[in-house]
Amino acid sequence: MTGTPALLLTLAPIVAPIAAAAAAYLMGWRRPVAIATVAAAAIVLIAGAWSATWTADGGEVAAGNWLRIDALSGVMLIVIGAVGVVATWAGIGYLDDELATGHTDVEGARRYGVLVPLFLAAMVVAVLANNLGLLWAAVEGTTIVTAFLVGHRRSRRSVEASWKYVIICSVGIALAYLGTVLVNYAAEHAGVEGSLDWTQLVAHASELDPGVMRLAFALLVVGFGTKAGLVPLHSWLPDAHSQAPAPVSALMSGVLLPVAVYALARYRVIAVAGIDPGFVRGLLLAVGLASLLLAAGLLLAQRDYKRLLAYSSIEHMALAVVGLAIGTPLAIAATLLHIVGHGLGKAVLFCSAGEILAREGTTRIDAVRGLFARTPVLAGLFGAGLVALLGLPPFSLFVSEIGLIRAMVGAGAWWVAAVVLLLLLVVFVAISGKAAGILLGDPPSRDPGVSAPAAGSSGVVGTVATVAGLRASTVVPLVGALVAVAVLGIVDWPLGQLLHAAGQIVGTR
Amino acid sequence: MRQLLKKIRSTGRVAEPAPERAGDGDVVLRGSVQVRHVDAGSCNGCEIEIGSAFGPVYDGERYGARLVASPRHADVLLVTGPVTRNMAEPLRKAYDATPAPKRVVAVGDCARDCGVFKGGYGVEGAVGDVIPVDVVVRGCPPEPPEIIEALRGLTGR
Amino acid sequence: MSIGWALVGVLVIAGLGALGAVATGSRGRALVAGVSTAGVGVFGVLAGVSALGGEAFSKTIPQLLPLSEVTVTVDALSGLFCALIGGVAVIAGLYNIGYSDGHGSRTGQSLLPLFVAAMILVPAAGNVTTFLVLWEVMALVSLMLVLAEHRLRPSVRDAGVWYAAMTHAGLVAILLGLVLFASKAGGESFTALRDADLSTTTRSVIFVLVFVGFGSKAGMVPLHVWLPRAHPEAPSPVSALMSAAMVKLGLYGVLRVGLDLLGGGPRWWWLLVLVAGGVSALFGVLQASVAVDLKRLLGYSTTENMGLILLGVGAGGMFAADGNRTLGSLLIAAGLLHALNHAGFKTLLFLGAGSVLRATGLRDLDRLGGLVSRMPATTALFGVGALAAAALPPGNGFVSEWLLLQGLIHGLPGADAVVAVAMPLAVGVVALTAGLGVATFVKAFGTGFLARPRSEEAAGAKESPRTMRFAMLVAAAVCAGLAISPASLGPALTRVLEALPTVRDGSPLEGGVTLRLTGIAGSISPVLILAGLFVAGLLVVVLVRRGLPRRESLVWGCGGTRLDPRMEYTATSFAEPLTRVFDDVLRPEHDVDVTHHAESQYLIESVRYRQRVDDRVEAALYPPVLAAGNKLGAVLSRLQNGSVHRYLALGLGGLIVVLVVVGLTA
Amino acid sequence: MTQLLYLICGGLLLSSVMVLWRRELSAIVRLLVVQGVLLGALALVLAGRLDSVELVVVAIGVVALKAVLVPRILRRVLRDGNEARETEPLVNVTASIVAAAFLILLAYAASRPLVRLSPSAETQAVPVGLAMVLLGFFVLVTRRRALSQIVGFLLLDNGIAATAFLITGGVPGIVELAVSLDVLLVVLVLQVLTARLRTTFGGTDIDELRELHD
Amino acid sequence: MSTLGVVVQVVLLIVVAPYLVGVMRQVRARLEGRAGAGAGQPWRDLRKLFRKEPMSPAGSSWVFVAAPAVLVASTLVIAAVSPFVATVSPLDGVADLFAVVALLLLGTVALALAGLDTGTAFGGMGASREMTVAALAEPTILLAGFALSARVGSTNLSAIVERGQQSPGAVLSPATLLAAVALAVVVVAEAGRLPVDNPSTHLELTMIHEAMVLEYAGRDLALVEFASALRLTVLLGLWANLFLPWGVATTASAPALLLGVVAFVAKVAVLGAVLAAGEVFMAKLRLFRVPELLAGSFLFGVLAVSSSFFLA
Repeated sequence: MTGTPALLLTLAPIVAPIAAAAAAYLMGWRRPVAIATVAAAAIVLIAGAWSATWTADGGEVAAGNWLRIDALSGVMLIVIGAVGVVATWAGIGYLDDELATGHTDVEGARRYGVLVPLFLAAMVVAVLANNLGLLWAAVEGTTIVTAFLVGHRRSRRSVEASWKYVIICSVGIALAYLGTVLVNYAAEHAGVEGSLDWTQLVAHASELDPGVMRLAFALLVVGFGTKAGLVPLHSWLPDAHSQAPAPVSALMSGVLLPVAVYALARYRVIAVAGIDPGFVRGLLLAVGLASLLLAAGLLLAQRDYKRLLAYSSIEHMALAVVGLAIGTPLAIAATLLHIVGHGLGKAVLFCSAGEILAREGTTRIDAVRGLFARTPVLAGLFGAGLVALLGLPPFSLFVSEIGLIRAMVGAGAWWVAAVVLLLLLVVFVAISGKAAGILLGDPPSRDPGVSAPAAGSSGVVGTVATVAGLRASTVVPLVGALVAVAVLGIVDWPLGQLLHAAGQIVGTR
Repeated sequence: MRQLLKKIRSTGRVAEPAPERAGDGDVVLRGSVQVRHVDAGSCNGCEIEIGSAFGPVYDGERYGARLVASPRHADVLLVTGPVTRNMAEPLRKAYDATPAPKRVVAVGDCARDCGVFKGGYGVEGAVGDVIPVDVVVRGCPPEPPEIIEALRGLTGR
Repeated sequence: MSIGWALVGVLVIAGLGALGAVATGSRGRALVAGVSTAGVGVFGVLAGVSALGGEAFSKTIPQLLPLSEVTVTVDALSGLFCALIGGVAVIAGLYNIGYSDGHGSRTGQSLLPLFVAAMILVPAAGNVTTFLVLWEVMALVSLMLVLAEHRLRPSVRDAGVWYAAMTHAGLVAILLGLVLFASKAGGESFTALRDADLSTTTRSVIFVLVFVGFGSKAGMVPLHVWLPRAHPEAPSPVSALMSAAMVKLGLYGVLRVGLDLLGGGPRWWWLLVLVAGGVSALFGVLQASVAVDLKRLLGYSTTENMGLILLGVGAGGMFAADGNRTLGSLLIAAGLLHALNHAGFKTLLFLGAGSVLRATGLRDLDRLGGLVSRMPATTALFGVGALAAAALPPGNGFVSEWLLLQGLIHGLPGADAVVAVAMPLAVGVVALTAGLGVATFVKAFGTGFLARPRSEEAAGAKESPRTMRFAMLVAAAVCAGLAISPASLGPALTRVLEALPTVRDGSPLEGGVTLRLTGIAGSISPVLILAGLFVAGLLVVVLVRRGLPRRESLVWGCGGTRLDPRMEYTATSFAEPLTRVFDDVLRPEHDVDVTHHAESQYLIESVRYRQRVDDRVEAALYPPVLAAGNKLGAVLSRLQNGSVHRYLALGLGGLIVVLVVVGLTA
Repeated sequence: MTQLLYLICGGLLLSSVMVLWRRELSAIVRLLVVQGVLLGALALVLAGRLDSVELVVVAIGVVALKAVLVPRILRRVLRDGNEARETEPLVNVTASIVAAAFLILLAYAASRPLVRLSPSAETQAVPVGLAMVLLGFFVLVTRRRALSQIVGFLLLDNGIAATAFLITGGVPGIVELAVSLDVLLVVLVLQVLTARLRTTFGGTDIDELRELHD
Repeated sequence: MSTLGVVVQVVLLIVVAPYLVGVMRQVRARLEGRAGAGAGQPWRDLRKLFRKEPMSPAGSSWVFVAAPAVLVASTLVIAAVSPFVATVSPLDGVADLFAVVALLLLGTVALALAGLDTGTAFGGMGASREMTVAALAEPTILLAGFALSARVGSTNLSAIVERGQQSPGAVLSPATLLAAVALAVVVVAEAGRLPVDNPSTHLELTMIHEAMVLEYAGRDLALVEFASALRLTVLLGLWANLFLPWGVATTASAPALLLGVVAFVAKVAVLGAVLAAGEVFMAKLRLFRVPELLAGSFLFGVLAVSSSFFLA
C-alpha cells in the first residue's frame, strides 16, 4: 500500500503519542491526559494490527523513502503498542501512588506525562524508519528521552543509574553511528542511490565492500548491542531498570531492548548478503552466548528482585540475538514471537514488582517472604509473569523457545542449542529458587503498622475500583497481558502469518 | 571339632537313670510341662538347684519339662524365695500372664513360709500369700531330685 | 465411544471442573474438583480402553501452537497409559472429595482436573512440539500442586524448587533429543520420526538424551532427588497421581522413543536402561527401607518400582536387539504389567498415607502406631496395598515380579557373556529389592498402623470419611482384580507390543486361571495360590477353634510395672539392622546429645539420640554443581561492581577485541 | 591541500592525546574548542576538494556547535562546581600515553579495509578519526570527573565526525542534523545530570557512584 | 488320582513335622550327654498347647490373631504343591520355585507383623531381625533357583525334580553343587537354626524367631510352633528333593507313593539329624556377622549360575 492512506497509517502511530505528550505538557498530569496516553499506545497497536492486513502476505505500507511498514516493522509496532498500552495503563495507578506518597510532585508527574509518550514515539519512528540514519537517530533519541525517566525519583541511586545509563548508552550508540557511517561509505562506493535507504541497501547488498561491511557490522553489533543490553556494554541495564519507575522499566525492557535487536535484524539482512555468513553468525553468537552466560551467572548471585528482572531481560535479548545469529526464517519467526511474549511478560513483571516495592519498601529478595499468603492477586500476577518468562506453557515463550531450539538444531548448530539449553536451565534454577522465596511460605509475622505503604495511599485508592487491594487499572492490563501471552502460546492465528512473513524478510537459509 | 567329637564319644551319657514314675500327673498337662522360673526374692540357693535339675545329670527335660522364656509359653510357674515387696506385683503379673490351665510350684522353704526371712521388713509374704500355690517343694535349698519329683508329678512321666 | 470424543470429553470436563472449582466456595470446592477429576479420569479410561481394543485415532490441528501444529495420535501404547492415568485419576478424584473437604485451596483444587487432563493427553501427543508442550504443562501444573500446601511447611518450598529444577533439567534433555531427532528426520510428527533414516551415532545421541530426560521423570538414580521431596510434600491425592501416574510417563517416553520411534537400537542402549533400572531399584528400596517418613518411604518405593520396570524394559530391549523376541516381548509385558500394578497399589498406599496424615497430622512412622483399632478400614486397605507393594502372593505385585524373573532367567541358554553376567546380577538385584521391599512394607505397616500409638496425635486418630474409604476400596479392588486375573490383560498387552515394531511377537502371556507364558515353560496361578491359602486358612481355623476362649491380658513386660508406648520398637529401630548392614552405602548420621546434671558431670540427666539417613547420591552429586553455580555468580558479579569505569573498560575491551578479530580475519 | 588536510588531522590527533595529558579541566575544554575549530576546518578543506556547498554549511554548523555551543555548556558546568582539576586518573598519565600509542596503532590496523576500498588522500587519514574514537573511549574509561567523561564522549563523537567527513564527505544532511542535535541534547542531559550529581553526591567524582552493584 | 498324592503328602508332612523336631532335639540331647525327652515330645507339647487358653496382649489387633493361621496356611499350601512325595500335583500352577519362596516369605511377614503388633520391644526386635535376615537371604534363594532352573528351562519344582531323576549325574555338576551349598545356608537361615538363630535360647537379646512369638500362648503358640516345625520340614524336604531327587513318585500309583513316602521320611530324618549334630559344634553368630554368611552364600549362588553357563 502506498499513497495518502499509507502516509496516514504510518504517521498516526508517530503523531498520536506526540499529541499525548503535548497534551501532558500543556495540561499537566490529569486523568484525561493519562487516558490519552493509553489511547496513543492503543493507536500504535491498532496501526500495527491494521498494517498486518497488508504485510502478513509479504506486502508493505510505504510512505516515501523515509517511513515504511513491512511484516517485521508490523510485529515491532504490535509489540510497542501492546506493551505501551499495558505499561501506560498500569502507570496511571503507579503515578497516583507516587503522588500520594510524595515521591514525586506535580512537575515530576508532568515530566513523566510528556516523556513517556515521546519515548513511545521515538521507538515507533525507529521501527518505521526505512532510512538507517533515521533509525539510528530514533534509537539515540530514546536514550535522551528516557534519561530523565530513569532518574525520575532523583534519589542518589536513580541519579547514579541515569548517569551510567546515559554515558554508556551514548558511547555505545555512538559506535553504532560509526558503523552507520561506514555502511554509508560502502553504499556510496557501491553507487547505491539514497545510500542509507534500507530497501536500496538490501537490493544492492551483495555489491557492498565486504571489508568495510565487516567492520561496520562489528561496530553496529557492539553499538546496538549496548542498547539491547548485550555484552560488553550491558552494564547500564540492571541499574537503569531497577531504578526507573516500574512502567518505564516495563517499556524499556519490553520494547526498547527489542527495538535495538530489531535494528540488528535489519542490518543482518544487509550483512549476510555481502560478507561471510560465518562471520555474522559467529559474532552474533559470541555476543549472544556471552550475554546469556553473564545473565545466568548473575541471576544465580542475585539478591535484588528488580535487578533479577533486569538480568532476565539480558537473558531474553541474548536469546533473541542467538536467534538472529541462526537466522533461518523459523529462527527469526521464533525470535520475534519471543520478543512479543517477553515484552508483555516483562511488562507484567515490572509493574507488579513496582507494586511489591510499594508495599514492602524494599527490593531485597530475602526481605520479601510469603507474598502469596498476603496478597494473592499481586503474587499471582508476579508468579504468572515469572512462569511466562521462564518459558513454561501455556505462555508463548515456551513455544518460541522450542522454535528457537528447533531452528538452532535445524541449522546444524546443535551445540549452540545444548549450550543455550544448559544456560537456560541455570537461569531457570536461579529464578525459580528466588521466586519461591518471595512468593511461597507463611509470611513472617510483622507489626501491623509496618505494612502500611499500601494503606498510606488509601486516600487515592479509596476513590478507585480495587481488586483484592490492587487498583483495577493495574490488575486489568496486567491480566490482559498475561492472557494475551497465553493465547499467543496456544493459538496460531493472531500473529502466525505475520511472523512467517517477517521470517521470510530477515531469514536466510 | 575333632576334639569335641572325641570328648562326646568318651563322655557318653551322663544322665543318671530315671527313678520310678511318681504318678499319673496332671490331666491337662500330661506329658508336657513348660516351666517359667520366677525368682521372687530368693537367696539364689534354690536357683542353683533348679539349674542343676535341668542340667545333663538330672535332665529334667526327659520327663517333658522344659524351661521357657516367657510366662505366656509356660504352664508352670516355678517360684523361689520369699516374695519381696518389689517382686509381689511382678509375680502377680507373671501369674496373670500365664495362660490357663496353669500351676504354681513353690520351691524352697522361703517360698513356702518365708523361712528365715519371715517378718523381714522387705518381705511381703510367702508365695501362697500372693498367688495360689499348687505344689510345694520343701528344703533349704531343696535338692534337684526333689524338684524333679515335683515336676514329674505334673507331667506324669 | 470413539477416542476423539473421549479426549474432547477429557478437555471439556477438565475445563469445566477447573472453572467450577474456582467459582465454588470452600465448602463444595473439593466435591466439584474431585468429581470432575474422576470424570476426566473416566474419559481417559474410555479413550485408553478403546485404543487397547484396537481403535486408532489421529488428528492434526494446524490452527493451534504457533510455529508448529497440534497433532494427536492414539495407539495401543498411548491407550495403555491413558487408561492407567485415567484409572488413578478416578480413584484420586473420589478420594479428594473427602480429603480436601473444606480446606482445599482454590488453586490446588482447580488445578487437579487440569493436571489429570494434561497427563492423559501427553501419551496422545503426535508430534514433538505437541508432546513437549503437554509434557511441560503437566510439569507446571504438578509443580503448582506440589506447592499447594506451601503455607503449612517451609519444606514444601524446597521440594518445589528441587522438583522444578530437576523436571526442567529433564525437559532440557528431552527437548534437545527430540528436536535433534525431528531436525534429522526432516519433520516433527511422530510418523516422520518413525520413518526417518538416521545414522547410528545420531540415534544413540538421541536415545541417551531422551533416556536421561525421561529417566529423571521416572525417578531414576541419580536424577531421582526431586521425587522423595516432592511426593511427600504434595497433598495426598496429588502424591498418588504423581507417584502412580505421572512417573509412568517417563516409562512411556522411553518406550515410545526407544522402541517405537527409534525402532529399537543396539544392545548397549538397553543395557544402559537395565543398569539404570537396577541401580535405581536397589537404591530406592534401600532408602525406603530406612525411611521414617511414611510418604518419603512411598516416594523412594516409587523409585524402586520404576527401577524394576525399567530393568525389565532394558532386559527386554536387550533381548529384542539380539533378535530374541519371545523374551523381549515377555519382559516388556512384565514391565508394563508391573507399571499397572504399581499404579494400583501406589495409589492405594498414598491415599492410605493421606488418610493417616489427615487424621493425625503425622507422616513420621516413629510417632504413629495403634491405627489398627482407630482407623480399622484404612489400616486394612493400607495392608492390602502393602502386601501388593511387598510383591508377596496373593498381592498383584507378585505376579509382575514373577514375570520379570521368568524373563530374566530364561535368557541364559544360548546367551553370550554380557547376558550371562547381566542376567544373574539382574536377578540378584530383583531378589534383593524384593527382600528389602518386604522389610520396608512390614516396617511401614507394622510400625505405622499396628501396636499402640506412640503419640497423642496418633492416639486421637479418627477413621476417614466414607468417600475416602470408598476411593481406597476401589483402589484395593483394582489391585485385587489385577492380582487375580493378570492373564486377562494378555490381549491388551499384546496390542501394546504390536506398536513396538522390533519387539512384537504374538502374545507374551495367555491363559485364564493359570497364567502361561508363550515360548518358554512357565506358569503361575494366582487364583490357585489365593484359593489354596484360603482353604488352608479355613482348615486351620476350623480345626483349632475348639478349646478355651481367648483372654486379653496386659502386655508381658517381664513383670515391669510401667510399659509405655515409647518402649515399642519404632520404624527407626526396626530399620537399624539394615542401616547397619548397608552402612557403607547409606552412611547414616548419628547425633548423641548428652545432658548432664547441673550438680555433677558424672550424673546424666538425659541422652538424646538422633539418626538421620540422607540421600547419599544427592549429597555426592548435587552440592558440587550448586557450588560451581555460586562460584560462577560470584566471579561474574565482580564485573558488576558498580564502577562506571569498569563498565566502560569492559566496553572498550570488547571493542578492541572485536577490532582485532575483524582485523585478523580480514 | 593534501598537506593542509594532513596537518588538520595531525592537529586533531594531537589535541586528543593532549586531553589525556592535561589535568586542568579548563585546559581540556580549551582543547575541545581547538578540536571543534579543526573539525570545521576539515569540513572546509573537504568542501574545497569536493566542491560541495553543503559541506561549507556543515562546517559552519560544526564550528558553531563544537567550538562554541558545547564548550559554553561545559564551562558553565565548570563554573557551577569548584573542581578545577582532574583528580588522579585511574590509569596514570604515562601509562595513558603508552596505551594511546597502542590504540592509535590498532586504529591504523582496523581501518585498513576502509583505506583499501578507495585509496585517496582523505581515506588515508581515516585512521586518525578511528584513533580519536578509541582515545575518547579511553578517556571515558580512565577519567573520574563527570566533566572529563563528557569530554571523553565528545572526543569520541568528534572522532566519528572526522571519520565521516574523511570517508564520504559526511552523511546525508538530515542525518547529520539529527546527529548534531542528539549530541547537543546528550551534552545538555549530562549537564543536568552533573548538576544533580553535585547536589546528591556533593561532588562529581564518578567513581563514587558505587551504590548500584551486584 | 493325583489328588491322593496331595492328600498323602499333606498328611504326611503334618504328621512328620513335629517328629522331625523331636528327632533333632533327641540327637542333640544325646550328643550333649543327656537322655532327651524322646522324638514324640513336640507332639505332646502341641497337644497340650492346643488345649490351653489363647491370649492377646492389650492393644494388639486382629493381625496378632490372624498371623499364626496365615503362617500355617502358607506353609500348608507349600506342603501341598511341592514335590515331596510325588511330582504329579493338580496344583501345578503354584508349584513354582519363586511362588514357594514368596509363600515362605508371606509366612515370615505374617509373624513379623504379629511381633510388631504386640507392641513390645522384643516383638519389634525379633520382627526387625527376622525381616533383615529374610531380605538378605532372598537373593541367594532366587539365584540358587536360577541355577537349578537354568538346566531345566523352568522354575517349576516338579520339572526340576523330574529332570534330576532322569539325569542323576547332573546332580554332581558344579552348578548344582554350588547351588546346594548356597541353598543349604539359606535353609538354615530361613528355618531359624544355628548359626543364624538359636531355637532353644532363653536369652531374649539373642533371639530372632523366639522374640517375635514371646506373646503367643495356648493354641496360637501351638500353631506357631507347628508352623515352624512344618517350615523346617518343608525346607529340608525341598532341599533334599532338589539335590537328591531319588525316590520321588512320578506317578500317582500306590507303590510309587509308598516309596515316595519312605524315601521322603528317610531323607528328611537324615538331614535333620545331620543338621542337629552340626549345631552341637556351632555357636550362634553375632547378628551382624549373619550378613557375611549370607553374602557368602550369595556368592555361591552367583557362581552356581555362571558355572551353569560357562562350564555347561
